[in-house]
Amino acid sequence: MSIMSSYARALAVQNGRAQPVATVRHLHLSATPMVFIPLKLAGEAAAPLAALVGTDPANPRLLVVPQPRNRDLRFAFMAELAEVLLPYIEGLAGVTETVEAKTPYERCADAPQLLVPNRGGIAFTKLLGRSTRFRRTDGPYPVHPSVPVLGQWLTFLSERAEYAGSSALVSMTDALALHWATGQSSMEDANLATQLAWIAPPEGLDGPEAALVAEDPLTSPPAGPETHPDFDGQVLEYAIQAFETSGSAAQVREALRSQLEPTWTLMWQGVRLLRELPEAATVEARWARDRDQFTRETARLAEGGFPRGRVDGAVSAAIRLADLESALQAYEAQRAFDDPLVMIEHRVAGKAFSGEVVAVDATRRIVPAGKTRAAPRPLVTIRTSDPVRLSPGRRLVSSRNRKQRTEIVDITGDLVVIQVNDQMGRGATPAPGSVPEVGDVVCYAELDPSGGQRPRLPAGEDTPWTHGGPPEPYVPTDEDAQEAWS
Amino acid sequence: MTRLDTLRGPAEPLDHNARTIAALAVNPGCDRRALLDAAGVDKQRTATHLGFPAPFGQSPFAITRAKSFDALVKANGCAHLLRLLRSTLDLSISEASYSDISDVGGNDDHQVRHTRTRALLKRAATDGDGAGTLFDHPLLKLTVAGHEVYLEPAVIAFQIEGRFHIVEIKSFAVIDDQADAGQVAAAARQSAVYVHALRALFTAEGLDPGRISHNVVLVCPKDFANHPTATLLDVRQQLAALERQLSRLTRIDRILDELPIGITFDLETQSPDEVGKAVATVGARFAPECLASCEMSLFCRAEARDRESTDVLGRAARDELGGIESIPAVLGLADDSRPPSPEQLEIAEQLRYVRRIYTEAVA
Amino acid sequence: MITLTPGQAAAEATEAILADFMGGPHRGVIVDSPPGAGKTTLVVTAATTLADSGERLMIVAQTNEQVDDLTDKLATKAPTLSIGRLHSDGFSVPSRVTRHPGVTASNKIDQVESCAVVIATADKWAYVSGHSWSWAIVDEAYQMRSDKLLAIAALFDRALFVGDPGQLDPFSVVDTERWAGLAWDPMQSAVAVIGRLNDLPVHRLPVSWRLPASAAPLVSEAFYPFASFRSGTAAADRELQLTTAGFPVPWDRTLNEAAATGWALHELPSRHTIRTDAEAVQACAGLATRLLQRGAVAHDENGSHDVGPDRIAIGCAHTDQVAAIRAAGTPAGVTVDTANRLQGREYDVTIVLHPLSGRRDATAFHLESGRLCVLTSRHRHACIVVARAGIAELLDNHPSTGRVQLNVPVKFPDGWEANHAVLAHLSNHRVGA
Amino acid sequence: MEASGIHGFPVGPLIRCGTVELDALEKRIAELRSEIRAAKAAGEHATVRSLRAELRKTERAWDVALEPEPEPAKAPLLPVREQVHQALTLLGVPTATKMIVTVNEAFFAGHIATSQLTSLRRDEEKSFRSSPFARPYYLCAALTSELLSPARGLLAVSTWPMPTRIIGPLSPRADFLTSATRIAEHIMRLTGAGEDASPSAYRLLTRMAQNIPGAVDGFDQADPTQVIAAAGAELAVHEESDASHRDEAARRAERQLNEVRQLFGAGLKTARTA
Repeated sequence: MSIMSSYARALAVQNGRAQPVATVRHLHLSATPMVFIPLKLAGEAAAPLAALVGTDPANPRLLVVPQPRNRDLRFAFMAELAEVLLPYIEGLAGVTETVEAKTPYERCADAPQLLVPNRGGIAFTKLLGRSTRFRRTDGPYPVHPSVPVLGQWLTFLSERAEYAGSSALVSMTDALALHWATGQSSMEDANLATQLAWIAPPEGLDGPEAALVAEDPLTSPPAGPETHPDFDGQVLEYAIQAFETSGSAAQVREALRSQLEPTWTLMWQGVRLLRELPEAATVEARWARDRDQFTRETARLAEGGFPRGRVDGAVSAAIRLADLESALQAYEAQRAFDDPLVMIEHRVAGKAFSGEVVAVDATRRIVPAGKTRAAPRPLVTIRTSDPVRLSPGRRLVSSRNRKQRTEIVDITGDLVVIQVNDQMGRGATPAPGSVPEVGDVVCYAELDPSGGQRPRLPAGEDTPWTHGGPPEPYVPTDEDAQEAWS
Repeated sequence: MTRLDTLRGPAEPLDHNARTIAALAVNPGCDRRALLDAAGVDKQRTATHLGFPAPFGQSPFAITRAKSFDALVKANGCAHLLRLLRSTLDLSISEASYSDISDVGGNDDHQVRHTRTRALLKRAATDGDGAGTLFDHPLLKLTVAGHEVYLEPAVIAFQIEGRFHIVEIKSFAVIDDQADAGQVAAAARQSAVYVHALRALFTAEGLDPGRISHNVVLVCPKDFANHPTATLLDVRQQLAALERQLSRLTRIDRILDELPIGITFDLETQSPDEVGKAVATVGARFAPECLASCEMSLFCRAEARDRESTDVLGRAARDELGGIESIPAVLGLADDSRPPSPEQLEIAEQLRYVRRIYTEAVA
Repeated sequence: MITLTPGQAAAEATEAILADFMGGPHRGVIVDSPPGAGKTTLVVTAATTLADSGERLMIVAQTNEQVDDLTDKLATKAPTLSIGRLHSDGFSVPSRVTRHPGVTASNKIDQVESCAVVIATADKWAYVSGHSWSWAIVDEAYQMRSDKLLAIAALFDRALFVGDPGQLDPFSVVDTERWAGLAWDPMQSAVAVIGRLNDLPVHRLPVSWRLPASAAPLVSEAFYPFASFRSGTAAADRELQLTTAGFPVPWDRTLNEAAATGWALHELPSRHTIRTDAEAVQACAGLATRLLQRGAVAHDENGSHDVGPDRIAIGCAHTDQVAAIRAAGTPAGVTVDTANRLQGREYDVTIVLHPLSGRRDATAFHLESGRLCVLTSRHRHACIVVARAGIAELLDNHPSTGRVQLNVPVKFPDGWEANHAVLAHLSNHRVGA
Repeated sequence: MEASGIHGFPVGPLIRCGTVELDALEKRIAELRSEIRAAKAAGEHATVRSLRAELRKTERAWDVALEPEPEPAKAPLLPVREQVHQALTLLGVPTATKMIVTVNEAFFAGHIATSQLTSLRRDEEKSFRSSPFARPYYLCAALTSELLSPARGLLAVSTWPMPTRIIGPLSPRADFLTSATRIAEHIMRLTGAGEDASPSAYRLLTRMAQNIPGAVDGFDQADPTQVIAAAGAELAVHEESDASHRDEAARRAERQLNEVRQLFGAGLKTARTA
């Protein structure tokens, strides 16, 4: 949130329609995304109730648990979900490409993309993964062999979703909020129906009118995973009773279909809206990271990898934190350099500025700190009307060369002087084009798209005494597998 | 008849419980909510009367689940609970006594139960060992805004070596030792109400209120099973907030003083329009967060939308817009169609700048 | 109980810490040090004591500035000690460090390894491997994130962790609850993790030598409710004298109040503003200017000196406020910075832009008790708080609906309560503008 | 997914009627429900009432259309009160209805719905009042030790000694330990006789054992001997204090209460005046 997005929200109220806060699409959108709308039973931790799932807008598959308190039926549901998801995921693992690197390696040409309606959908996907990945296919409470495999994949996808810029498991409301500011609060934007009403109101209605209509649970049932309490009390309870007495799941199916289908339509409307935006420059590179991770997970599972433990150990937690921070830092920077509308946030905050180059001292050479020989360190003076809140010494990156390191030397009035530190070739003077020229319009920001470095950490088995010493290596136990699921 | 009774009309005042008292801390800046609560007005009914029924409710599945989990924990002489207390608080094997105060010999009158609660707890506190371990459904009393209210008890009081704890049974799951932070926070606020009330009872009986622990025993289902697990929950911060909120309830008088004479929210005699006008005379402090917790929230939101208030955009947005109250004012300052007052000069300059670069970038 | 003088109490505490560290059975000893309680003195004493007995020692601090300060002090106290100042490539070591003949500065561990004491930032230490020390001192350990300690913990056998528990917690840009409740949650401070996973003795320094008698009780009560401390000086030991008389205008009245009592609340009319509230910013800069114009002289236990610009700091919550105050005519030489960057610093007079001034709603950021604690505990003589009226109401209206995670120790003090405590005290020193 | 019955009876043959008719009814039911919700939201109470009536009618028609096969004749061998008596005799202590149902299912393959037990105590009291001691036993109340009032939710047998039917502060725990012991003993009796107890009997014992210190290891199935030893050890701790409490109250009950009240408990008034 910033004054820019708040201004855009105010503008949306005035115009009766959501306003753009991005000019390009900042996430990858698969040609065949898997839309997954799960529902859970109220009051239970992770009792699946139903799901509408599929890659074809015209042909969703409805899965239900006619009596959600029955564990056998729940696992039957998970096995059926596996029937839909595993062929999709495993099919994508089959096609690989060779990545030209220092040591060339194979990478999956595509990776699964799951779209859920909201953050609740991501959290529930994670819970479903947690509750199934430890299950066994033998022993006291056996499940179908596909269930623990599905659990592993759902865990993988929900863990990917923690990384900024990953498109493996995406919440639609978050994806839309990244590109549009509505005239309602960000809290209300978590309601897919009202959010879309502001972004693309139906004919004859403006955003606020459409949003009011979309708030009616009769026309727009909740997008899950929670169902509406009135639906539970007035419809679902009877339908489940009917199943209990008759053994027919028909009423439950119809009831749940009525709750899921409107959201299904909204999900694909969201997909269409996002598709209309051109893809941002760095999306492909971030999707490649998703594909890398997908390739690794495929290999790990192929080698019979254990399900991920319940919690991270001290070292793996520290490594993950460093990776999450680096992913977030890189993503924020890339998004800003990809999109002038996003860069505004940083310009308003004084961490970035845009302006015209008014002077260049290209031949300047100095002896840098810690060095003995003089090296080219050109100075570039930029005139800007932005409220710059940076001080000399701060390191900046520009949109014209995201790898070049520069730092602020002086700020006087509306003139900012920066010094270019590298990426100028090996010669005594900067290579042509490596330094901006007078008249260029440039944008510099205190943002680092490279994501920074991860500190060296000990191996898990070398965890020092300060952090509790080496942990017991994780091996799945009977207890994990038998954990009653009632 | 007090001024508050007049406001409510002939309807019975709504009973307070730990949940409603804990809710005092949810939006303490809202005069409207404070007044309706103090008068015991049924906000749910009022909102429906006004045509803005509350946007939330409770699923019958959740209610059933909560009841059955509660019964499970207490079944067989609190067998699960004793196991948990033995492992988390080192309760000795010999401490296993259980007294149920949900009625007294078949009489469930509040006063009778409260008297019995006091007697049993006092005996347990003074007689020492063996004078009682578990007390189910203790009926506690609390002074709220000068009125004594009974707290419908959903907890167990528990004694170990002279220290008393509140045991709160909740049906949300604790998965890998973590639970939904919002639900835990709500449980902590409610437990704090009981801790506070129990301390008040001890003080009134001349006992040391410090013997009531600020560590509450939270009992929840573990992972995906029904198996109960216990976690200690430190509610000192919630207690401090509660005590401060209770001490502030006197400001109701200030709100009442500002009300027009003869105003009433009586649903029986007043039309929705009249009640709406009456409610509107008391200022609300709407924020989108209200939608999750206050029965009146949709009414207040509609009011804020009519006023084109920046409140509808959320607290953070309003702060970023320099505290300007209305959306037209924001946009008017941004496009220079509205002259800024002296105190708006800075925000106006920022808004003009934002508008300029935003328009450039969108174009 | 015999009442000890502050000096005796502090000496006793130091002695107990050193005995526990060097002779006790534990691999680690934690020392909680309130503001200005002689933390650096303790580190220097411990280092020289160890070096005197022929032990090799590594010292870890969190920023280059802290490392340089510590190196300078250590070398001043023990000129014959060989000290290695390990730094990163491209860093220029300031002259206050290089002027000491005992100090060797290098970016290569091999060049300084033979020194009796090697000192570097935690970040730099993380790149050292294949070396080890029997002893380590970790300074500002409460500011250190636990993953940073994880990266260097293999370098030492035993360590003394010294820091101020009341200051700002370490920070991550990532907002995740993934590790909530785990004892080794990497987003906690290093001290929190070692304390939860090891049964270590915790000592505390009982006397603040910085905070005057007017400030120590309030700061102790508001921010250190379970680890109280006292001032090392009596009220009569410190005096802030304004050598020229003021005018009966708010700025001067505020300065008079601060000089006379050690505190002043410069209160502007209630209003919701943007963060860089021009009036408040102007007041901060103006108060600093007037203070210099009126020729403040500080008298303390060490003598008297003029309060120059280098002895004055202006503190606030956000970087844009820093920029605005700097641009508003703040006299050259006066430090203007955020709470984060003022941690560990000391001035004669501080001027604080209250984090909640002009806000309509408080956020967790504004309420973080460490922020206010840092801002109100940097001064030796007086602290002036600039704020708009209405903060008490804002605090009362703050919804206490924060999220609660299981198995996460409750943090004390609660920011909300600490803010109320400070505000209640300041209301006795209010000067309306 | 094939629908599978959850009570063990097959589902297939139940759906025999014309699916067309069923579909139409289901569609109508769904329509009615949403109409009811809409009417409720609009506050049209009269419409809601008439719609509800129609909904109930349609639901009945749907039930009929399904033509469910009559449940296989699993006629209980014994009347309900005798099944309860059987379970209580096994347990030997005042017991809550839910536990009675579970024990009856686990050991006697019986079937009682909890709802069948709600009025049981009242019926027994009526019968006793009209002709005292006409039956060999009555299912009666357990009495609270202090007020001698009926203890909530517990059933007991009239032929038990008075102290057994008293519930003092330690009795819930002592009785739980006793019932665990009795269940374990019964399982051993069955295995000793060359039979074996049902899996649900073992599950019940294991669940109880998990709440008795030392009665079971981890997630294993409980061993009856170990349960008896562990429950006995804890029981020894409570026994004396519990028994003295119960004996004292029993003496008081026998002294103060008439025959009906000795079995079915004193009201608050009686206890106070007593």
